Amino acid sequence: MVTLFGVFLLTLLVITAFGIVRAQHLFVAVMLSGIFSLQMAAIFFILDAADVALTEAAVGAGVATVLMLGALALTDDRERGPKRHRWAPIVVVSLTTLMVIYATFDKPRLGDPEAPVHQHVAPWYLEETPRLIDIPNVVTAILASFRGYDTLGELFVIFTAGIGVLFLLANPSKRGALSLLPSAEAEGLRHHLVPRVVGRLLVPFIVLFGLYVQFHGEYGPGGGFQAGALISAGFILYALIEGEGAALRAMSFRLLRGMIAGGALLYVGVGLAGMLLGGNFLDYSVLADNPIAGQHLGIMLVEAGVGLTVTGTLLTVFHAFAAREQRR
Amino acid sequence: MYFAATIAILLTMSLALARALLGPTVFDRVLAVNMFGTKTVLLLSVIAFLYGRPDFLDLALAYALINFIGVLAVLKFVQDYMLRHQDTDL
Amino acid sequence: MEFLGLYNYWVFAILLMTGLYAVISRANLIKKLLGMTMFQAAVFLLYISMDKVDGGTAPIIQVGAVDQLYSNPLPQVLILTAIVVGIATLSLGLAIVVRISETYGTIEEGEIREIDEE
Amino acid sequence: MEYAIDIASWLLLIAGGVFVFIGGVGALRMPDFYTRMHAASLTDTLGTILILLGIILQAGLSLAAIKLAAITVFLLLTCPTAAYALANAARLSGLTPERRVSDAEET
Repeated sequence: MVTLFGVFLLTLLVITAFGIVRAQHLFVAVMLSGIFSLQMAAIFFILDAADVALTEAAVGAGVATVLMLGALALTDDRERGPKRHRWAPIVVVSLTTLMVIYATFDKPRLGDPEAPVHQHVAPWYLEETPRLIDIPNVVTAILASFRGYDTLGELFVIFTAGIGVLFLLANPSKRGALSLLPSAEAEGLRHHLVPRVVGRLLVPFIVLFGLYVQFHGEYGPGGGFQAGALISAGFILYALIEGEGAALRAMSFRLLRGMIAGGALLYVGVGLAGMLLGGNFLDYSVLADNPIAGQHLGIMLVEAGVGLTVTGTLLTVFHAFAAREQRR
Repeated sequence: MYFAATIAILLTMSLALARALLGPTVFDRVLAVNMFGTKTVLLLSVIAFLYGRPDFLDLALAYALINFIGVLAVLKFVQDYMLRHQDTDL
Repeated sequence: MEFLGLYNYWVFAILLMTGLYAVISRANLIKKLLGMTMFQAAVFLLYISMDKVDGGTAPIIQVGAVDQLYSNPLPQVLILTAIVVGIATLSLGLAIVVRISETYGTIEEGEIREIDEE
Repeated sequence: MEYAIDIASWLLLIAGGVFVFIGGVGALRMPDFYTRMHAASLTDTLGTILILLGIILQAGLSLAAIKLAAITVFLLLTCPTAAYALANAARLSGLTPERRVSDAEET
């Protein structure tokens, strides 16, 4: 029965995708991609991926729409190119779709326990996590400990993207340093009473929930990536209702920059500390007296580093778009 | 009995999607997104119990907390848009 | 029910190619970025579809559960980080589009090429 | 006692499902934007409360029940706010409610 629910949602997903491609008005396309993200989160949840669904929820609902709208405000909200559909791409794309579908007939069906993907390394992770790391959430264990290198690489991609956006959009100040120039006229929605009262009430809860997700990530769905997106959603809400100036006073650009670099440094630092104490890079078992306590400490610090960098990057990007808007 | 509620929610989701695709104004689409958001919160809570893993309610809680940020962003977008182009409709 | 076992992968194929269609045939740069996001989402769907095990539950080990099957945690780890990386790269792409729009006054591919050729 | 709670929660879930569905139909069938918003937000709130209450009864006294109660409270705060913001945005952009009925009365 739940499989049928999944099939239904997947069908809706395809319809939404066609809608996004067809929409001439980019604002409409952005709204439809909001629906797309909600459907993706529900499908992830049905497919047993609670952590992934939480990430999609935090990113898709809180950050993605706001960023896309910020970009639309700076460019053009309508597609002005030729409206006709060209035949060559349609033919190529349809043929490729049929080929990919033909290729799927060799794949094991959904949920097959005999599928090759479940045979090799995954059972090892599931069996050894309680013994080696002893935290309930296997996803967090793999993310932060077993595949720590991989996550470090991902973190540096986010770090680089944040720096890149700053170089492209932030305004050079007098001394040549980049800044985000909060201007006095940035009102936000300050004269709308209802969103302001409710928003001010909710911001602390969102940040608190973000911190819960950050530090509860070893026991339930959560971790640095989700928490970073949630906390930045909270501050974006604050910036929307009180104006960017107020948000930058609460969390200054300097602090955000420090968070972006500090999170990545914390991650690398934990790895180096492991090396100094006689283990390998990102080997946490040497961090404390017994290996399991060391793993717990290492995972907590690494997740904190991830959370700092993600929060810093997403908020910096948001402020960069918003500050650009006011300069026009 | 969770199934009945799930089916009702899924049907409502498809109705909301129809509204999002039909329009006609852009605000109808924003309304549909918002409806879809609350329906997703319900769907996630119901399915968490259907699966017997109530500890996954965190997800629904996350959506309940931050789903309306998108609508506030739309309000701000429209407000700025009307300031800039006073003559044209969105 | 048996024939629905591959439905996820068919949807993956359709989404992938719909995203590709938006990238290669639409002239608007933001539309291209949306197509890219959709392409990305299709890949996420492929990975997450592979993690499901019949009768399994999310890979968070429950206290006291014996002989409980768990879904495969590895694809989830890969996709979890990829989603956040996706939004970071999307914002970088949007920043480039904003700068293009400020320099050329348009975000349509054809018009940008015309201005370049002048 | 068990049965009573089960039956109560089933009734709540079914009633909630019906209300949610009515809200969806209203959002699809009403003639203009403001009436659609009215249909969607009003029945949405009631349907949401009923469904979540139904699940709370099933959850009993546990952490899950507290989380569900929190979800209910947050939805009750955010849904009307979103509706306010949306109506405000629509009004700002110059969208006026259709007045077909009163026009017909005048002529």
